Amino acid sequence: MNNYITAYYSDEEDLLKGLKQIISKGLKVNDVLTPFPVHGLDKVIGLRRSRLTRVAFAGGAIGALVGFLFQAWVFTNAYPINFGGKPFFAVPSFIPVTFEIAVLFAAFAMVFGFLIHNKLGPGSKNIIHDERVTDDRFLIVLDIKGEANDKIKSIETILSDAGAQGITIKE
Amino acid sequence: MENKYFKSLDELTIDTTREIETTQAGDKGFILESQNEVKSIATASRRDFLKAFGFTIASAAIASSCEQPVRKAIPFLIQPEGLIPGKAAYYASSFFDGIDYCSVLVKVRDGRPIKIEGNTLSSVTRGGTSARVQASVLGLYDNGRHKTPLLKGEETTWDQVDEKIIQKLTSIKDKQGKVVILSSTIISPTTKAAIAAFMDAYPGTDHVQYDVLSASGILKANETSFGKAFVPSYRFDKANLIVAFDADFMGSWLSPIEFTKQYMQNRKLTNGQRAMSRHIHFEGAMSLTGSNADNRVQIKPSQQKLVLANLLHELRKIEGGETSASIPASPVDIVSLASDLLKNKERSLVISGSNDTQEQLLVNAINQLLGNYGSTIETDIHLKLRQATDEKMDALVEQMNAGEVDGLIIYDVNPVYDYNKKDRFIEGLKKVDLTVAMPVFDEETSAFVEFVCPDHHYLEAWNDAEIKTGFYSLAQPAIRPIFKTRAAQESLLRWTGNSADYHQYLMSFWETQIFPKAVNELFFTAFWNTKLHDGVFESGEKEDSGLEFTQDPSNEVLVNLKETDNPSAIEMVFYTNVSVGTGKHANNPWLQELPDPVTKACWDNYIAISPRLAQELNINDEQLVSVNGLPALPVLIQPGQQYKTLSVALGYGREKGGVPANGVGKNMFPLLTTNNGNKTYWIGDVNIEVVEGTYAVARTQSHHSMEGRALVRDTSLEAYLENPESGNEVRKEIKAHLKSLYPKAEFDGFHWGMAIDLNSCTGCNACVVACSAENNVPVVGKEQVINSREMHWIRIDRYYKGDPEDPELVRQPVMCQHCDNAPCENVCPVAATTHSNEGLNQMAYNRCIGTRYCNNNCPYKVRRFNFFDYTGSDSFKGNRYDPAEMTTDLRRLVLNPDVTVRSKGVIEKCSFCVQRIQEKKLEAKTENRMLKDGDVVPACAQSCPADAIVFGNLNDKNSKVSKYFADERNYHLLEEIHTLPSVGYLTKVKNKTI
Amino acid sequence: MENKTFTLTKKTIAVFVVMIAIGLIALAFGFLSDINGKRIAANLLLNSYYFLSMGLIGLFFVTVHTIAESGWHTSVQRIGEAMSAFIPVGGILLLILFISGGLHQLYEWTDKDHLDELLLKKAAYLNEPFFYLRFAIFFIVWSALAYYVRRTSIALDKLGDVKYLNKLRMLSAIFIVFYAVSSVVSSWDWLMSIDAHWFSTLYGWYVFISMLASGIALFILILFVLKKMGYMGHVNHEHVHDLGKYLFGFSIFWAYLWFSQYMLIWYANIPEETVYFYERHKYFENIFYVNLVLNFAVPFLLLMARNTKRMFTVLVPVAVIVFVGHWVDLYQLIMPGVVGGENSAIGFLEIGLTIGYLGLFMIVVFWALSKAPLVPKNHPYYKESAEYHTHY
Amino acid sequence: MYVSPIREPLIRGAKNYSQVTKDILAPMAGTPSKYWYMGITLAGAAALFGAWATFMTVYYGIGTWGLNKTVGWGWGITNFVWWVGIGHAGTFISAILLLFRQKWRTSINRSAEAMTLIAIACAGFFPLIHMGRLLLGFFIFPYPNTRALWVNFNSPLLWDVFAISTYFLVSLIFWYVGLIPDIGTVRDKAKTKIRKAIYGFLSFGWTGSAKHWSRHETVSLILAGLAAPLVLSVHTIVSFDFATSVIPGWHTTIFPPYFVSGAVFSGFAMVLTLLIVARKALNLEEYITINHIESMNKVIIVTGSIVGIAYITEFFMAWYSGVEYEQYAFMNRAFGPYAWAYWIMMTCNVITPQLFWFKKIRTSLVATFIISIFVNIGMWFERFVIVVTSLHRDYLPSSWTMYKPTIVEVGLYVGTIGLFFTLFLIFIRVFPVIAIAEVKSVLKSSGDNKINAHHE
Repeated sequence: MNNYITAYYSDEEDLLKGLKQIISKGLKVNDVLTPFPVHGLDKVIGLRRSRLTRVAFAGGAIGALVGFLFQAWVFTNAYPINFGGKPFFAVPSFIPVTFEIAVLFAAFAMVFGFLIHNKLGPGSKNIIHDERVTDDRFLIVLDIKGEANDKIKSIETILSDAGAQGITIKE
Repeated sequence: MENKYFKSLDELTIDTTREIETTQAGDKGFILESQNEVKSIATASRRDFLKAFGFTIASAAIASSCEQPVRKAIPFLIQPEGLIPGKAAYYASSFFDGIDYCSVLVKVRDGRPIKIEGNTLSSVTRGGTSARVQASVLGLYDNGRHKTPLLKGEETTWDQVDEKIIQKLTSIKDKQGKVVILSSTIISPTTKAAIAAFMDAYPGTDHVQYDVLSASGILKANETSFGKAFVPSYRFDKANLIVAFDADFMGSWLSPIEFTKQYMQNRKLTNGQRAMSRHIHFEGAMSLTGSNADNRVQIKPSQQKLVLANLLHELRKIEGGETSASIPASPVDIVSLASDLLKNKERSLVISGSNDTQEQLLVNAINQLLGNYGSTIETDIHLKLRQATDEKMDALVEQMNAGEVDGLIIYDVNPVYDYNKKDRFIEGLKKVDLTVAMPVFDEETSAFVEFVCPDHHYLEAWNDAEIKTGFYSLAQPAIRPIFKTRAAQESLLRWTGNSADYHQYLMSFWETQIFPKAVNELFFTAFWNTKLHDGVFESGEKEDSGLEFTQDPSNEVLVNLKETDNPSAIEMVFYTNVSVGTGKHANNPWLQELPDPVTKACWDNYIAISPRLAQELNINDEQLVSVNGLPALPVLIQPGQQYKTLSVALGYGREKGGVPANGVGKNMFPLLTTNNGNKTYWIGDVNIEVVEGTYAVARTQSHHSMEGRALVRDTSLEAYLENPESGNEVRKEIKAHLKSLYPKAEFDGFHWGMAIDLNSCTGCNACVVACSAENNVPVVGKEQVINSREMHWIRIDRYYKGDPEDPELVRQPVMCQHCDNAPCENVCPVAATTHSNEGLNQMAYNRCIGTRYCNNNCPYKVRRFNFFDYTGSDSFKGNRYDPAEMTTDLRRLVLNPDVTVRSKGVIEKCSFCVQRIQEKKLEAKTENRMLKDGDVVPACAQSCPADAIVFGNLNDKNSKVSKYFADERNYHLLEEIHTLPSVGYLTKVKNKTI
Repeated sequence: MENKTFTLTKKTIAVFVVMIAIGLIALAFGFLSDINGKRIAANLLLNSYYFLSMGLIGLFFVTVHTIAESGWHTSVQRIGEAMSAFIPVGGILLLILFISGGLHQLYEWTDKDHLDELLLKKAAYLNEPFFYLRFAIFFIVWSALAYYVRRTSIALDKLGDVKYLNKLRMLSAIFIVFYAVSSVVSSWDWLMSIDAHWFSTLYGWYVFISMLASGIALFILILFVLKKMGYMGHVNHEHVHDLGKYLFGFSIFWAYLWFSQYMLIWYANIPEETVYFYERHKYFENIFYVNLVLNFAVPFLLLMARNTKRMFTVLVPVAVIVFVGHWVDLYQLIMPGVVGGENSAIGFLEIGLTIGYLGLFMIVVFWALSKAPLVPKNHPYYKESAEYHTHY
Repeated sequence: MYVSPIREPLIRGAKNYSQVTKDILAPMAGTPSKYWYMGITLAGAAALFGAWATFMTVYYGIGTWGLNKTVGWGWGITNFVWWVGIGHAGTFISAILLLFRQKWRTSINRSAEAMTLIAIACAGFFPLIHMGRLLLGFFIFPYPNTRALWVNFNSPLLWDVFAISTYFLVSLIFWYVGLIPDIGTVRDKAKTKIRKAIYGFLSFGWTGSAKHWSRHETVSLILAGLAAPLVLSVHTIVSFDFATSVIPGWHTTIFPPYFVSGAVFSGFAMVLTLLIVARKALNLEEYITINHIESMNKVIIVTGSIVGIAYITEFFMAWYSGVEYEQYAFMNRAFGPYAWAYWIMMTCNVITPQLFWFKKIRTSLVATFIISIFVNIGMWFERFVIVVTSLHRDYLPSSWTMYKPTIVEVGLYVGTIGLFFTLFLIFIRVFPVIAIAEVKSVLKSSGDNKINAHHE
């Protein structure tokens, strides 16, 4: 069964121009693989702004609360000890650890969110469509699962009209 | 849910929901709950663990078991009678080492003497001790002790030596030969009786006493003046003006502990006392006593006689009496001194440490003129601590060399080491047929005698003493003899055929000789038991002869007086320091590591030189020099040293003392000379030769100026009387600015505090050793002291003020200040050091991981770090660092089981003797009473002969420490940085003429 | 396409004149009522220092971006230049305050006859001649550099020669170096020496960051006003975003320095330092916390999200709050030392006088803005700024 | 994006994307050079010396060091702070320069971050080894235990534990997240199966998808936003170790920003030292150009000047405070027994970086290299001066002592330097030293051929 059709460009500006053309023809571009983040690509293929920032904020807020409340609990409740005459509820002393834990939680929440969301991770088996994507090729991937052959043909034409090279159909 | 954590293993099985009072004795958890903590028990939670930490400080067993397995545990199958495990017993005893006498209490834990405390029942030493007294308990466990009798150096049995000695004695007796018992001054009446018994049994026997620190000069002068050779009893407490000539009466002269007590009694400004004595000191080297004087005048030792003569001359001139022919002028001005002395007739005291008979005659004449006999000098009470005249010893050695002595029994002296003509002594010894030594420790003399009959250590022995006329004290064993030793007296008796043990002999002597002197005592047993308990008996008897000052040959002395031979000659003074003394204690690691009160050096002797002379001779600190061709010693530049006077300590350079005594310093005894029959402790016209190389002297303090900081505050009496805050004015300013961002700390029960009267502290170091003994403070050895890693929890800071050629010297004992806003507590990441609800700054050694952050942040630098495994408690094997051999099984017996032994990598510091606080709280609680002021006495305060340290509850406004804190003289060290120390210092007041 | 030159209308002038009038009335009220003379002096110092600092921050903004070879700032650099025009005015106001007796009202160390031991030790530094000498140096150099920077910037725009850009860089470097020292020393002189016994090594930087955050807030507000008036059409969301990030970042940085100084003094609790916060805790507790809320909590929470930094609807209120906040910060730096707890209050004098100063400041700034094109379109980096957009 | 034509290009030589990949991957290919082997032998030997010193310290105790009752911290903490400082450049470059949109960071951030991680590892070694009871070091973590003991949250050392470990972890993920696309490149260029498998595993299945890129950029930006205050916080907390105390010379409020500035200063110096060698050795001169060096030198001037102002402020304030202890502490620094260290510090940190005001010097590789070494030395001495000269003479003159390091302490220091270079040498063999994707993303706008780039 044919699942994908791929084609590549070797310059990001050609890619952007081509993509605009392809999308205007009503084709749905499944994915674009590039060696580096191409400026303006998000807009062209209509990607939403990532919401990972919210994950980071949540992580940070939880971290800050956990950090501060834990210290406050230890010093006022579990282990109220006189250190050099300082008050048990020694807020200035709690700030550094609170801050560090907040940052740690935020960073980890976000990075794990990123990896999980993208299905990236050690041993992840994502399909590598073209080994030169990580070098100098800008590959577009279209989903043709279950499409009729003539439809595929027309897609190929649109692609080649849009200046794409190396049009390949893959399983 | 309320968590309650067990504090000791027993509590697991005992009641854990106890609410308020538990009077069940023996429950260890119970120790934790002080009276003021009772109310917190109901809400106890994890805080209890901290208390448990406080307890672990007091519990060696629990603490050490965390780190390593208990290696041996032998239970009491049959519990000894009267022994309560974990509870200390105290036995009264007496210490005398040829320098200090002291009435002591021996603290015994589980059968081991572990600490010496002063006996307050003695009216001689009145609870005071000295460094050597404190350290003497370690002597009991000395690695260098004789363990069995020796015959020609081979171990043998008592039966064998007894048989052989009796054989020899009998043969000497048969040929009417001469036996000599050579001993130190014997102050024990019973011992004297035993010697007498021996002399009876062997009629040709002579008894020669030999003092390493001799008072021959005084004895002979008094023989002339009073017709009897004695040392009188001095009363520093009665003197308003004390003039001392090179007499280190708070360090080594005659009876230092007694004198310190007396001296300080008259110099305290607490309790409303508004007057204090004045003390003028003439000397060449800077001594402990001289450094405490109100005025210190530098003279060479050779000038001393001249100054005394001029003083006498001047006194007579003012008095309008006969004045002898003109005498050479005094090198220092004594005119005003003379008139001051006359203003204090009968209330003054002139003394000289010189061993020159003529000089002592001058002193006698002065005191007679001032009417001091009968008031500040008691002639009807004799001080018996020095009885030897040097001539007798010298004569004995000549006799030995002439082959006139057939038997020599050496008791408690080590002449092969400390006699100035030791070669001659050794030669003589070879000509003696029977040579017996009865030492406690393996020492130089032991190697030259045929028989070594080891004596008990004084803590194992029965004995008695008559310190002064009518002042008796007893010594009793605090432990069974550790080795196969036998009391020397018993040996003497045994050789006469008397097989009584010395205990019986002593009791019967007391029954017949001493008991009759007691008034109002009916039964001897009761008398004996009370006196043994008290340790002392004061009969009130007086001497009946030699009371009158009859002869005054001082005019002859004046007439024959010559100008000092060579004013440019360099002279050298020999002194004994407060640590190793005459060298008898050289194998005591605590004493070896004890910094000298003046130089702050330890582990060596060295030649002190004045800064000016050092500059002239182009000698730097620690340069090696040789004096009169003797082995080279390093030089130490000493401010306040007389320009042309060198000084060096005796008592070093032991060869057969064991570790650590051997090879520490050089023996200076051979340099002593004899003049007019008396040993002279100085020599004139010495020859200094610079030797290649330098030698590092271990010093615990290397910076000697306060840099203008108000650390030790002092003033003069005059200014003090005008304004009690004088010298301490800055405090008002500081207090006005003490603003804190923290809530004010409340300590609802106890708030422990300590006050130190700088006016009283002499710097004698007794507290330092007492602290080491009480708290198992490790000895680190010379090299680590050079690396500034000594471990003492209390140190005595010493600063010079003013002109380096003639500085004033001030001292300040510094221990953990137990700050209520302690910078150290804040920074410990693992909460190993915290503040207790009684204001103590506590250390949980178990919790410490050794970041040393607390140490850095301590402004007082009182925290000490275990840089190595000093105690053998590390979990690694084979890395122990113990150059002084303090961790041998024998020496470890001295460890206080109430205090954890710290492992490598742990910080430690003064705990205000928390184990003593807890003990006393427990005691009060079992007795169902409140703690009284003065119940808790930390080791340092207990040991102090000057009563400089006061400890108590600051929350109790009537406690002594609170009163000290309210004194205008009180201040806190570095108060301006708001550490809120619990230690206060009272300004030092000098009665000096400005 | 753009309204590239700013014209100062009579209406605008009228608004500012009214503000100035309010200020003068407040001052007159201060003198006529029984308000403590120290309080008046303190208010004059507060506002003179505050607005002088705003001028300096304007200059700092321009110069620091110039030497950092930044491009985006060129769109808004005229605002910074215009703010710097207030430097001479502010300096003169400060000088008048000092020489008209304010110096003795403000600084106890000027009372030469009643110096305690500690102040005597400091007299080598804290004495009037030296104080005025330092004042003169700062004032002259700042004013001169403000003048030359602006002149060079306009010349660069007019002629577009890279040579002027290099000259501008040189001047900027000189100003940055001089300001690095003078901002710190002037804050010691004019503010820290009020509490003459007290000291803190961080003080100078703390005051600088406070003024920087506030200066950015004022910058945003001026930009907003100009936009409302129909100018600055070339400034897009990206520029605003950058300014918003500055406001956010510097507010956090201010909090960081505030915390560093407070925590260290609180922690060590050494009386020679704690006395400062002791007074502020005791008499100014509300101000103490309000200060933190206005200057840290508000900008931190409201500007954390990306969008709020780009929208004037949030950014402007936050900028107003921060601007007021740092006025409060300055208030708690000055008042406890000069006026003391009992006599301090925020009343008509404080509010009116500040309005007056603001009016004066704005009139100077708008006058300066009207003297040169708003868009430096010949600046070599201007095109970078004009096409400024990111995909972040 | 438009870039003004008067700006200098960041990448030299007319490169295309493929060329960039090839150039940057070149150092990882083939067998290592003779010099690489020599380097790693030398570095390994130094690390072994450190291992010996570590054994001595742990087995015999801290007594093998030169510390004493007064100076509780010496070389150990000096080295700790020095290494932490060096560990600030990487994250500073990646995070703060990213936030400020400084494009020149792209060529150097990868290796600077790697250097950061290695330096933090070296730094973290010192607080551990300098514990008296290392084996019980775990006490420092607030873990629940049967005794219900907790730690002291007041202690700056505890804050350090949190700060350093957070910093290490966040830097690590920041670095790795940035590395993932480049590992993808390595994977796809790998020739052998094993290599492909290993890098395939490490690449986390990176495909270069636009969605991934979009999120990757967001993550990078937010991580940068988090890492920026984190960088400040780490050295701030390190400075708290000293500044919270009551010791004159330690307790001063300026420490937090001044330490951070000093850290960036020393970190950039170390980056310069390394990169000036690396760019030559690895043939990356076209990527790490004189421009990069010059930009870094400018950062050196700024941070060096801030440090200089802080020095002078401290000195002035010590006088101005009128506090005798403060005054003495600073006089002692400048004229006391350790004055030589102070003047080395002043010379290296305050005077030498000012030479960078001259364009000729800041664009000279030789001069930069020498000055960067000077700064490394100077910053080491700064910490030595702060740690040792403040401690050795504090409040009570009775306790004043001198401190002299021992061979064991030297061993520990040399050991960490050995470890640092060993790990760095391994790093350049296993990972691309320049962020390939990031360089590609600025190639068009800032490459040599940018003038040809058409842009409307």
